[in-house]
Amino acid sequence: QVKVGVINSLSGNFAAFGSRYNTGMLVALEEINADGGINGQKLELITQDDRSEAQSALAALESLNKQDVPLVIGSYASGITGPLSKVATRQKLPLIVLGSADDSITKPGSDWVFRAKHNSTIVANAYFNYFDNLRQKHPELKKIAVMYGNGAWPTSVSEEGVRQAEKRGYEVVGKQAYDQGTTDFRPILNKFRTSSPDILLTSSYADDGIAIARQIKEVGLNAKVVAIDTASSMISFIQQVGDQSENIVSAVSWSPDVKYEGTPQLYERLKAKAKEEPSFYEAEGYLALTVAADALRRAGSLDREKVRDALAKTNLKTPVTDVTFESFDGFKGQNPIKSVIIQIQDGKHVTVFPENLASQAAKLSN
Amino acid sequence: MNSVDEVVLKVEGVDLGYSTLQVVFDVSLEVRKKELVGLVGGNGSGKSTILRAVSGMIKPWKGRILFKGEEISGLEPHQMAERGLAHVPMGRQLFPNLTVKDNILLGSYLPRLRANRERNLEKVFSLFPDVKKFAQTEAGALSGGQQQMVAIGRALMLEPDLLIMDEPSLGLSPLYVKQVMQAIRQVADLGFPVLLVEQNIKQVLQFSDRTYVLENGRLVLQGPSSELEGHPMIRKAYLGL
Amino acid sequence: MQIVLKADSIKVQYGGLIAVNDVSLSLEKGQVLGLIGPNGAGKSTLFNAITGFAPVRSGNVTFLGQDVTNVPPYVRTRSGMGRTFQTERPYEDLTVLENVLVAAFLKNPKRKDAEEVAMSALEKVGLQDRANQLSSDLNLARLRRLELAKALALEPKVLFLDEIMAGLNPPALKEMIEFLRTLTATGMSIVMVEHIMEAIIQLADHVIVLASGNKIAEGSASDVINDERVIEAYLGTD
Amino acid sequence: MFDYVSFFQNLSNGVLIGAVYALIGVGLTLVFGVMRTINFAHGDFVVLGMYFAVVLNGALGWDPYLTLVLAIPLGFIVGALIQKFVLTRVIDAKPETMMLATLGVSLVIGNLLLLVFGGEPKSVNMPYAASTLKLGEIRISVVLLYAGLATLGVIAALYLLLNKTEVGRAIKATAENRLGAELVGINTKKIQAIVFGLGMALAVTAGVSLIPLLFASPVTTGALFTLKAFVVTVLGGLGNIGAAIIGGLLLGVVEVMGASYLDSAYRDAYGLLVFVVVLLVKPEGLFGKSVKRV
Amino acid sequence: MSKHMLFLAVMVVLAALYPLTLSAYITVGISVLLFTGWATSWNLLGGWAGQLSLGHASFVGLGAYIVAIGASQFGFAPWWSMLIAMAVAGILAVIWGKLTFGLHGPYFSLSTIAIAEIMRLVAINEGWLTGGASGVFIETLPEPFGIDLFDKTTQYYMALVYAAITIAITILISTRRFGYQLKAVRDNEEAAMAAGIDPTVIKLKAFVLSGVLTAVGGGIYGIFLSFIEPHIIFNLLLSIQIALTVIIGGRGTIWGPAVGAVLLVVSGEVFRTAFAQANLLVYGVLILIVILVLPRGIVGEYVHKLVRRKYANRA
Ligand SMILES: Nc1ncnc2c1ncn2[C@@H]1O[C@H](COP(=O)(O)OP(=O)(O)OP(=O)(O)O)[C@@H](O)[C@H]1O
Ligand SMILES: Nc1ncnc2c1ncn2[C@@H]1O[C@H](COP(=O)(O)OP(=O)(O)OP(=O)(O)O)[C@@H](O)[C@H]1O
Ligand SMILES: [Mg+2]
Ligand SMILES: [Mg+2]
Repeated sequence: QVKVGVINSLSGNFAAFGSRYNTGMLVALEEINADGGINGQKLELITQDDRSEAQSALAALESLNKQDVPLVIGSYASGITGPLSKVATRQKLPLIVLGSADDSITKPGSDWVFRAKHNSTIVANAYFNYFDNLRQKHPELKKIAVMYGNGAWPTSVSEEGVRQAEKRGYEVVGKQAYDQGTTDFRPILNKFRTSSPDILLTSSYADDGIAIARQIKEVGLNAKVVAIDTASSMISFIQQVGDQSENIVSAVSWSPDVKYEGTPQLYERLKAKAKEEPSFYEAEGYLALTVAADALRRAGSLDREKVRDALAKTNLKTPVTDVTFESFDGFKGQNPIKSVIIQIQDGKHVTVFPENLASQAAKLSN
Repeated sequence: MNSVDEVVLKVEGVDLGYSTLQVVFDVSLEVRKKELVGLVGGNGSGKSTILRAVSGMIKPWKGRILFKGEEISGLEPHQMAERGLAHVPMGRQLFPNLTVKDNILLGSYLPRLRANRERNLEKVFSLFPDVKKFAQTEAGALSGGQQQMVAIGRALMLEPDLLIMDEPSLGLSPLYVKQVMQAIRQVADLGFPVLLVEQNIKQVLQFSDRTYVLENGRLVLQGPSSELEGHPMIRKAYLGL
Repeated sequence: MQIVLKADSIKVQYGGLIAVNDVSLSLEKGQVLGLIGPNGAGKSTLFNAITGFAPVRSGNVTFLGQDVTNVPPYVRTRSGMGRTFQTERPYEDLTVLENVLVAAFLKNPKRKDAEEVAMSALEKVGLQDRANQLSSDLNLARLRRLELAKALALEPKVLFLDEIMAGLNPPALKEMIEFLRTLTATGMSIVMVEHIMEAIIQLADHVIVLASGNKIAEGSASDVINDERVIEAYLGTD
Repeated sequence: MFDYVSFFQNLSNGVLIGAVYALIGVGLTLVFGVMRTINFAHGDFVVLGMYFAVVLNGALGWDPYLTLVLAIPLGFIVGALIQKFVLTRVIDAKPETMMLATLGVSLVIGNLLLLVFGGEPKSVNMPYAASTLKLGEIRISVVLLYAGLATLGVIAALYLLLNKTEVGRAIKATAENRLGAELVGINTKKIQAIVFGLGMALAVTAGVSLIPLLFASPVTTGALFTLKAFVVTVLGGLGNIGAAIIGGLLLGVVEVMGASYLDSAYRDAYGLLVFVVVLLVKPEGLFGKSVKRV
Repeated sequence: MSKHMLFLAVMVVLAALYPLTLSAYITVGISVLLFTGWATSWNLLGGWAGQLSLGHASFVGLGAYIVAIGASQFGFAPWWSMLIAMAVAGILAVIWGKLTFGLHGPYFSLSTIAIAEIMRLVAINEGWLTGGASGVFIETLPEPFGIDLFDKTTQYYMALVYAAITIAITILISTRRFGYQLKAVRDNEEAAMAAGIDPTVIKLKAFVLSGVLTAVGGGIYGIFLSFIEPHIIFNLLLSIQIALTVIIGGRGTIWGPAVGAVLLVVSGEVFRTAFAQANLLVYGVLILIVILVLPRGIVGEYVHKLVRRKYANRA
């Protein structure tokens, strides 16, 4: 059989994400083996926990390297994936990025590191393509305020967002960072309220989003478009925030109603495995392993160099997204994925942009 | 009342020590009602250790300790206090950030003592007028000697069936030493039995009814204090005569 | 005779309480100054003020001709003061020898020399058998002696002793008095606070009596113990 | 021109957030006062309270505030048991040892929650979560107001307990000198269990009161609350119950004002800076005191 | 040469053979050595001088950042950066110590958390200085004598030398005047003053030594990760882990930190592979058990028993 190494955060701070990625990979694994595995050989995962720590991730990589895996998939946080990508490159061991979306992982990138999911530049662009699209019907959308947690991902999305806003002729009326773990956003939101932005773009981790949504309402900030990146894409967000979650948008790499071939079936399988409503995290896990299996099949060998070459030539359609690895804008080994915008409508996530993938029309908050 | 009832404290052949080090060997002693009993001996002979065992801070290795007829080995200090034992330890063990008054009032913490709290407080104040002067001061700010008085006062608040004291005169000025010893005698005369550890053997022999003499963890002499005063060994070894 | 220590009108105040009020003293080389008085009279406080551990409101301390009033305690130690504390302060996690070693290092930076000094200090107080025991395992009387050994190992010019005789039985007391005599014979001066009058009478060249922070009498031991005020405030009548 | 409306808006927010901080801090300060140890698991206790409300709300539809009826006694019992069976073993060791033991408790609680409930943040959806009271142009969060009232109630109750009851006396005595307390008949082990139980009950109360507004994550949220609690209690003076209020309010106002008028990215730093400055000027905290003698 | 030095020499020789025999676990070996070095450095302040710092991740971060920024922005060789890091760490320790040594017990510990948190916020928010939230990559390093510094075996030997130096310094201090001055200040500041010791100066020396040595380990850590991010490195948890390593091993002992590092890192690694999701739970339980059963730490309890036994035999 063929063994693939996985480094994932199953315990520690990022365990919530780790277990979702794991679910997605398990679904992909079953699918791949049902389809005859890798050219007739059964695919197996050697999964190692990194305790949400960089040292442990490196220890895991070392041990996987010694087990002669043809490639490794991992991990979630950029602080962990960054060191992994460096060492993998040195060991000439192909690495498929599992969760990390930070630009720096594939920019400048390396010959051995591949990312099928989005990065912060792509996501920021997705938001602004969406806003531009809305603006065609609602030219009054002009003023934008940006709030973000000071982690790597929210910061880079927001900084790229501000660049895009200026380039595309929006008026940035506020840009405020907060320390991860803050629970009181009223000072920022109150400040924003005085300049009455039309668009509120907040980028946060899952936890903060719940409190932010409640406090937006509480302080009486009436933006017409409210984006709460990532956090609002979770089902639990709708459950916990309730009515105030209505019309909030987020960019994601995948959503259950996005119009790719096989998406509905994938949704069902993910849901069955997760025993709850799946999110894009599960889908990204699925994506990473699917990409790996495709490359292994085409390489026809477990030789790392050959696997690397096969990965570089990937041209794959999946129920999550289309995948090719390209060099552009300083990126390398990056899939120029089309991120989608999902909106909460009537207590459900629906895809509203880009229009060719959308299932519903976008709505304004006010 | 039979004679067994008369015995308040009975220590029967105890061995005591710390971790692996034995310091007291096969000591037996007793204290009866209305008695003031002295326990004397050289530095490090194990006097404090015996008191600690009586009040439950350490457990005997061997032997029994009976308090009012009840076997008490294994009880905690607070259980001993409930049963009517008051211990004035060396080092006083006051509550430094509480006022002197609160320190003394805590002596009548146990429910059965609360009714007489105010009356007992007045008694203590009349015994130690200085303490009254500092009633509202934090105990930690008092001088060493003043603290000693507070500690004795607190113990008296317990209306104890037995009072055990570890060198109560330590650090007291001569005037107070006399006062404290007289007070202890008074307390004993009131019917509170007292087991008193002191360095000042002259004082002990003068004020107490009976005395035990300890040497290197073993009892070497015991008897009525008046008899011991003239004992040649006492005169030589402890009075330096 | 050479005056080693002089204190002029020392005043120490804690909040509203004047613990030491306008007390002066002086001490000659090789002499013993006794400090007595009722509990809370301010003896330890005066002691602390001179050695730098209590804040001085007004007045001056002169030590070996230098004004040390505003000098931190460790500097006073380096210039020749050695003291004990009324409530003993061992370094609990160190052995008895190591406790003394800390002090011995002051004048002897080399471990070997320091160890010799420390050992001889322990011998002087009769703790040599306990050298390798943890100081937290000592009983009170031995801790007292350890305090003294620590002060001796500093090889001080003036030794400040706060009630080191408390809790000693008569033979031990006698020994201690003898020992302090041998120290003064070598030219060391001593300031001692003591409630044990026997010791004061036998040792002190000069006695100062404090009550409520004020100096109420001074003079030779025999003068003082016959002083009316002292008897009333301190000694009591038989 | 100075914007008074937003100033008072921020001030009132700061005060209310401060009350929440005080509520989180008061249990920590109580435990410190008696045990002389910093409880690193305090924030995790707050989170336990949150999960308790989430679970009861999910299973039985109870309003979080109603769950307090069960949460407080339960918290007390669990706290007392932790003291009795775990911490009491190191009570005689150095304070740091006990501190590290509470850290172990914290690791265990956080990871147990993670195993049982998964890592997703949990919250409850209450209709009043985002509702406000309007005073002129100033909006006041209803949930924060509830939490503020809870703080007042809790601190008043604690004050009475500590100063007007025999248990309170016994707690103070145990805090000062355990052997001394034993000698007057106080069962100090029991008192310590009571105090730790109280500390935990207070933490749980804070968690339950906050869940309509915030969220609970198993590992991360606890650490954040613990840190806030540290700052609050040290600002006021460790072991001083009333001062926890002042410490909390001060921290709340400083943070909100700093975030509003300076840079919100440094919000936590303002609180910490004030904390360091207070310590430098008054090493025992604003209201701390200790008698020291040589 | 003392018997501790001899033992250290033997241990270093054995450790030097490790990459040859257990080549699949070099990363774990590096972690053990780095934690040994950090914990031993922490011990100088926390164990010997009794100042329980919960902010030592600041020094790790400082070392790592200076080496990383030096390499990525200015092309400095790591050894020069390391010297700069040592100087900066020393200055930081002096300022930090001057500010906080008036504080005692828990107040000191909490103040170190506060200062470390402030430094974390600065590292995150001052992107011009630190690369901000997204962190810094070390892309290239010089190759002195053809030695590849990115090579894990090379890093292992760097960490070994580092850990050995920290232990050697501790051994030297332990029998000398400075060591006793530290312990005296820890056990009783007033008594120490009465022995002519200026507690502030002694504590400052300990803080500087401890901070500088920790920063050196931080520099190696930076090379080891070759990518550093403020959230990962300026982390309260790392500070706590360093303190925990010492307390588990034995405060104020020579070998305690190393024993603690071996136990915690190796058990962490074993649990990671054996218990998956529950591994941190098991780890927490292990820590609790060790603390409850051996409150002085593993080596601490042993040394304590040894002193007691020696005396019992003589008495
Ligand atoms: N906590 C302890 N741990 C170990 N040994 C101890 C402890 N306390 C006392 N000892 C030892 O027990 C012996 C007896 O001590 P104890 O205090 O009972 O004597 P004592 O008769 O009260 O002496 P003193 O008159 O000096 O107070 C001494 O050798 C002492 O060193
Ligand atoms: N740090 C302090 N804060 C407040 N008051 C103090 C302090 N130190 C001493 N005092 C007060 O100063 C007075 C003098 O105390 P001091 O300790 O000097 O007495 P003393 O003469 O040494 O008595 P003793 O013989 O009992 O030791 C006492 O009333 C005491 O309460
Ligand atoms: Mg004794
Ligand atoms: Mg005194």
